[in-house]
Amino acid sequence: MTTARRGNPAGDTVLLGVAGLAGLLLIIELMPRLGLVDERFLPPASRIMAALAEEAASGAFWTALSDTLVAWALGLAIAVAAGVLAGLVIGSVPALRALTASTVEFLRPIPSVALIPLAVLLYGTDLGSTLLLVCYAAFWQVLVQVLYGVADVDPVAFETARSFRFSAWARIRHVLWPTALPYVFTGVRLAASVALVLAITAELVIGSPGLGKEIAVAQASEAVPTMYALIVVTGVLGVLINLLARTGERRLLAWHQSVRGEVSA
Amino acid sequence: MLEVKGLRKVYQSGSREVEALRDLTFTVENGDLVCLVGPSGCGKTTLLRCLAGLLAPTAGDVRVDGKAVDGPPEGMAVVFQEYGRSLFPWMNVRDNVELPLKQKKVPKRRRQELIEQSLDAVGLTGSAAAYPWQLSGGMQQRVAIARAVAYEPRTLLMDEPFAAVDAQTRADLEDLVRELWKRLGVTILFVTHDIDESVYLGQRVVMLSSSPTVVQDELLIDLPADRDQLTTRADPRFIALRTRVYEQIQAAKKNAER
Amino acid sequence: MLEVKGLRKVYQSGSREVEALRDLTFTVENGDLVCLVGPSGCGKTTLLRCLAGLLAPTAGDVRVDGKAVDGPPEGMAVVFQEYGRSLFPWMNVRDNVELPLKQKKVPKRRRQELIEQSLDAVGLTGSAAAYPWQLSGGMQQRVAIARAVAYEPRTLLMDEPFAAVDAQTRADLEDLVRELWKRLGVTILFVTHDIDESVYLGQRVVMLSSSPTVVQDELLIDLPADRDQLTTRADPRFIALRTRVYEQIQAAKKNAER
Amino acid sequence: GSSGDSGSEGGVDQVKVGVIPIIDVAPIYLGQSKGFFKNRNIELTLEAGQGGAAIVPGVSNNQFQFGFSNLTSLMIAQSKDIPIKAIAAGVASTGEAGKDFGAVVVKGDSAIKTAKDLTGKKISVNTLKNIGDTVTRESVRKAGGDPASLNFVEMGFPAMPAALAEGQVDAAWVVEPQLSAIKAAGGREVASTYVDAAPNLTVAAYFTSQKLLADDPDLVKRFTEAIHESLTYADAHPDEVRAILGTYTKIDEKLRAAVVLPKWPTQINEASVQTIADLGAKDGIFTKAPDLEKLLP
Amino acid sequence: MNVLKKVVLALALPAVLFGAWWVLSAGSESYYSPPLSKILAAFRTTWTPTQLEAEVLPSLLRLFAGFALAALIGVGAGVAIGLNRRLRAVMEPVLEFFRAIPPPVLVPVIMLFAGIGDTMKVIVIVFGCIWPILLNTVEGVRAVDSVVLDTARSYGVNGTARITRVVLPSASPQIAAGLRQALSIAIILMVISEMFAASNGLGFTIVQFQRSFAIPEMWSGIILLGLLGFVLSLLFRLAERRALRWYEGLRAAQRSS
Ligand SMILES: Nc1ncnc2c1ncn2[C@@H]1O[C@H](COP(=O)(O)OP(=O)(O)OP(=O)(O)O)[C@@H](O)[C@H]1O
Ligand SMILES: Nc1ncnc2c1ncn2[C@@H]1O[C@H](COP(=O)(O)OP(=O)(O)OP(=O)(O)O)[C@@H](O)[C@H]1O
Ligand SMILES: [Mg+2]
Ligand SMILES: [Mg+2]
Repeated sequence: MTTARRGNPAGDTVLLGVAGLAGLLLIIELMPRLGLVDERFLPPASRIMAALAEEAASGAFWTALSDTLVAWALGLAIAVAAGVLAGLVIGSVPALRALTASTVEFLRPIPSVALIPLAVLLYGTDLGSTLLLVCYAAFWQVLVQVLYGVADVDPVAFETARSFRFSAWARIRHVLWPTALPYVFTGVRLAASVALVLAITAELVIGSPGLGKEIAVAQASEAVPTMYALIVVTGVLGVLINLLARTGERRLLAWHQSVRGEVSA
Repeated sequence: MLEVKGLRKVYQSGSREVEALRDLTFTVENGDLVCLVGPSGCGKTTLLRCLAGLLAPTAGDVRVDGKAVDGPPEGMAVVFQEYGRSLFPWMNVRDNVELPLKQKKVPKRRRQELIEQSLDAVGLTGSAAAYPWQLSGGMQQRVAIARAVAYEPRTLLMDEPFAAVDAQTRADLEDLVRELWKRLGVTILFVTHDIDESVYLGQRVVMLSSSPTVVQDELLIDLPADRDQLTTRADPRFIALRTRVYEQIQAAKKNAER
Repeated sequence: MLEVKGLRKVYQSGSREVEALRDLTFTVENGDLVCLVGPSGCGKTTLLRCLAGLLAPTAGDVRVDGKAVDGPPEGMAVVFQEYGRSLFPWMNVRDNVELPLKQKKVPKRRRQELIEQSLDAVGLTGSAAAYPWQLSGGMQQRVAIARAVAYEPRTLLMDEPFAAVDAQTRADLEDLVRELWKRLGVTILFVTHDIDESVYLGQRVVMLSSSPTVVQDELLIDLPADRDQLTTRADPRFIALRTRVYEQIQAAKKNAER
Repeated sequence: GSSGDSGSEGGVDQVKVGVIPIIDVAPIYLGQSKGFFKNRNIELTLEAGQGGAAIVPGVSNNQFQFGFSNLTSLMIAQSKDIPIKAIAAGVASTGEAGKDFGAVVVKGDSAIKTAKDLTGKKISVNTLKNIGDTVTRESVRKAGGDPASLNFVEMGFPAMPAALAEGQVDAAWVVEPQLSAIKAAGGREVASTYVDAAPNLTVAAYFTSQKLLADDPDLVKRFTEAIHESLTYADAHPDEVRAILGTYTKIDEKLRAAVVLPKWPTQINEASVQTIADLGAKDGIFTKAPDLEKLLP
Repeated sequence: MNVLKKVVLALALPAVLFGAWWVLSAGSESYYSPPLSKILAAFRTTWTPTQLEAEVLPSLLRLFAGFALAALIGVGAGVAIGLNRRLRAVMEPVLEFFRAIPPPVLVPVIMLFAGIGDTMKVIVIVFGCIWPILLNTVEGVRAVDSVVLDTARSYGVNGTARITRVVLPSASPQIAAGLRQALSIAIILMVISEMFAASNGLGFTIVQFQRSFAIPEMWSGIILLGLLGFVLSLLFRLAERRALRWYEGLRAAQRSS
């Protein structure tokens, strides 16, 4: 039922979201306090926050954070550009799609972590090896979403474009791309967090500088609250990245059912 | 010129096989305005899609200006029956109309003119900034018509383009089509299930039988070239012609039922 | 009984604000068959969606059987104008018709009966196993009608249900609606833009003005209850009534243009 | 990378060393801060890697000029003919039972009292088929238990305190700082595995590639000297070691004061390495016996 | 004929790529990229049937359990979240929070609650691969056509029927996209989960090979992983074809030109 909407919907959403996060914090605070878990291994939220404040006061933390963000942003940008391009091309040429399908399926499940020796071999512990892993993992997320998106194009819309003799490029630009856009958005959101996960994992495992390495050091140093504090930072990064993606989505997909439905139904 | 010779189309999806068109042959001369009538599901849309180069026939020959059709021919515009899905929901009305013109590389100034004129002609001047899904069904259909009109095609295929508009608007649009046809000398193939409309609009009416679909009959509409809603529709000749079409369609239906 | 009192609906999306309905008041008694006519884009679909409880009015009151509408009322069936989108593409024709019956907990045997009867009535006996997207536009629209008919509603709302079907089928379906109405005593609100159709079908015709939309006029159709396509349409009273409706609508349009 | 060429630029060599940021490598950090490398015209960059799996390929591919790894990993690599060469000891056992930097621990209330009781139990090690299971087996063997019956599971050292406390493993083979943390929480040491395995066991070593050794023996020589100096200095100044830990790890002050520091001799105890190699061969860690001649300096 | 063509198409590119690999690596001296011939030889000796049963079967069982669980939870929660704007507003930041945390760092936490057995590994798989399913379900549910929803409502199709007969089928193409993404992530996580407290499994074996510098064997494991992914995705494709016949028909119906 379409009830008249009260208040500012955007503000509403933010408020509810903050409430959700507050609930999570409360659970983490209460679990060790009530003795559900040993607080040596999962300290209460307040102690994690204290450790976080301590970290935030150190310069090393901010350097690590920016290292991670640079690796993430670069890797994601490359993966999204390559994924969208490859997806549109492969998706709109059926022969290409048939030809590449098996290879895509073969390469996709190869875990980035299995590529670590290769990455180290090529780039040592430089940014390059993190980037390689990030790009490899994020690329497939985008590619597959774009392929599904392209397949979802409305035949009538597509034929309209064909009948007006749109060039191949115009068909992609004006019909395939807008249709695939919602899928691309989901793909980018998936890829953004996979890229973050991989950036941190790579730092964790290879030891290139960044939050992941800090987490590894904290773990190895038996500094449990600090480790959780750093994990919280990665989570918060994820929330912020999603917020960014959502804002972009609301602007670019105002015409789409999923967004306009928010308003009218 | 549109030539259709021995056209046959069988849809096959899984085990289900539908012979939508059995054997169609007819011609539309350059500058003609031909109406196509036939019962629901007889294959009118299928025929149009074959002509527009959007569907490969199972057998037979389709030519536009002497060239075999193997993709959408140049200078052709199509108004689809599924008007709602043929508009791009991510563009507003103006952009929907403008995009094909851009594709045709019409200069900017001229584009503005064409968009304004065509939206005006279908009575949507005020809605240029709206998105298709903010419009009523009839308004959407009129956007699709405006888009085709603005394109200034040499050949225009229209698939039940007035199904969703009210009687008055419909009459206006009918006159718009005839005026356009006379002014620009376009070739028009107009699919409708409204018999009066087909007689009022066309120079010729092609009647299709129900499936298995063949051309049931063709009728030359020998009404004066200047037609108007009141006098033409009251003309005894008009009434005779419409009765004739009606009878043929009834006969086609009977045939099918037997 | 359907009661609409002071109904107002304003669409708001971003900065665009459209007053689709300004102030509507009318009633449809139980067992009535009322036709609603009005120019394209005047708000007929909007009104129907408010009645069906699918859209909350901006102001005013909508009641079905005395109860304020705040969700789809029981025993009501709607035939949507967007027939293509209202069928579920993942179900074949039979399942599309059957699903609402299952929801109503109609026993299996009876369901089969209802499905067969209704598909028969719209002339789609052979297409029960086809998917909607394998059907022509007109056939899809008939599936939507069959679904509503099989549902045996107490109230039936139909939004331009015959827009995509050919003249002959349309005549048949018009008679089907009247027969159904007489046999089952349902309350029907029928939206159309075809003036002849509104007069032929209705007991009463409600005419809407163009936007800002109000009730322009109401007309009692004092034709005999037994109507048939040939004699009724030739009846001078019929012609007088249709002229009356036509004039009102013209007047409404003029008003709007001024 | 540009750092890949170890050629001198203005007499200073850019050197990258792959290390694991744990207590064991404190001397190189200390040496760096003391200027032992600068003195020898070496500009040192320490890159943190996680275990031999990441560092050995880096060194053999000249991404790192030197690396730090435990000797079992180095022997495995050597047995696969990867051309590496140990140049200096990395870290060694203290040789005192109960006061070493690595041990097998159990929960305070565990029924396991001695290494013999470990028979048939579930024991966590950081890496399977590596030095951890070799030395633990040896402890059990020496105590008269059945080394073949041990049930090893692999998990990172940081996860072990929790796993032990939650009873997910019966015993854990850990090193500092986890060892002190577990003991502080009531855990009990049941075997000083390094001590049991061999006297004054050399656990890890610094190494380089055969190629660098051939191409730039002078650099290797200077680096080795600097490392030796660092090791000696660290061994003699435990307080400075505890202080430098605060810079590259996050071990808090209390724990830093409590941890048992290892020994940092300069020479690799070849006999102990041979023992480990033999034990490893017995347990099937090597497919081919490592050639210690080729590996050790 | 048709099948033959499909098989040829599917094999053409892999054949070319493998050929290129063979040629390029033939004279390789590097320890880390040995000649393909050596890798294939290692493949034959390493992956014997007994070895497959001992290492791959347990992995597969965990993989299936994790994937099935993720599908169940992901679709269930996705429908609820997609349908309810408020729930979505509350849950989204929390979910995004967890989504951004790398599974490897969460393993210790999961171990706190689930121990170190198969349960832990299954949870790790679920935790990593649920996101594409959840996200796609949410988006798919949000995008259900308004006319479809109105139709369902006005005919009293609500409750479970609304979800199972209308919302889910309508969102199913997008859910399928999510499931497909999740499948390959599940394989990746199968490997990652076996890096912790494992004693058997494909991922475990590959990591062991890597650690013991058995490089050709490691590459053969990676190839096996790729093959596994390929076969699983083929099976998935078959299932998808069946379940989404209407959708493919709908799209193909008008693309026959
Ligand atoms: N994609 C398809 N797959 C299978 N059958 C189809 C398909 N499209 C159309 N048909 C069948 O072909 C026949 C002709 O369909 P078509 O859409 O051409 O009819 P039409 O004359 O345009 O009807 P209407 O006036 O109702 O729009 C119908 O029987 C329909 O069921
Ligand atoms: N979702 C929407 N957002 C904004 N404006 C809308 C929306 N839906 C309808 N409108 C506007 O409301 C007015 C009435 O639309 P409605 O669909 O009710 O007309 P209608 O009488 O059914 O027309 P038709 O006969 O052409 O179907 C139109 O001006 C339309 O542009
Ligand atoms: Mg049609
Ligand atoms: Mg309408």
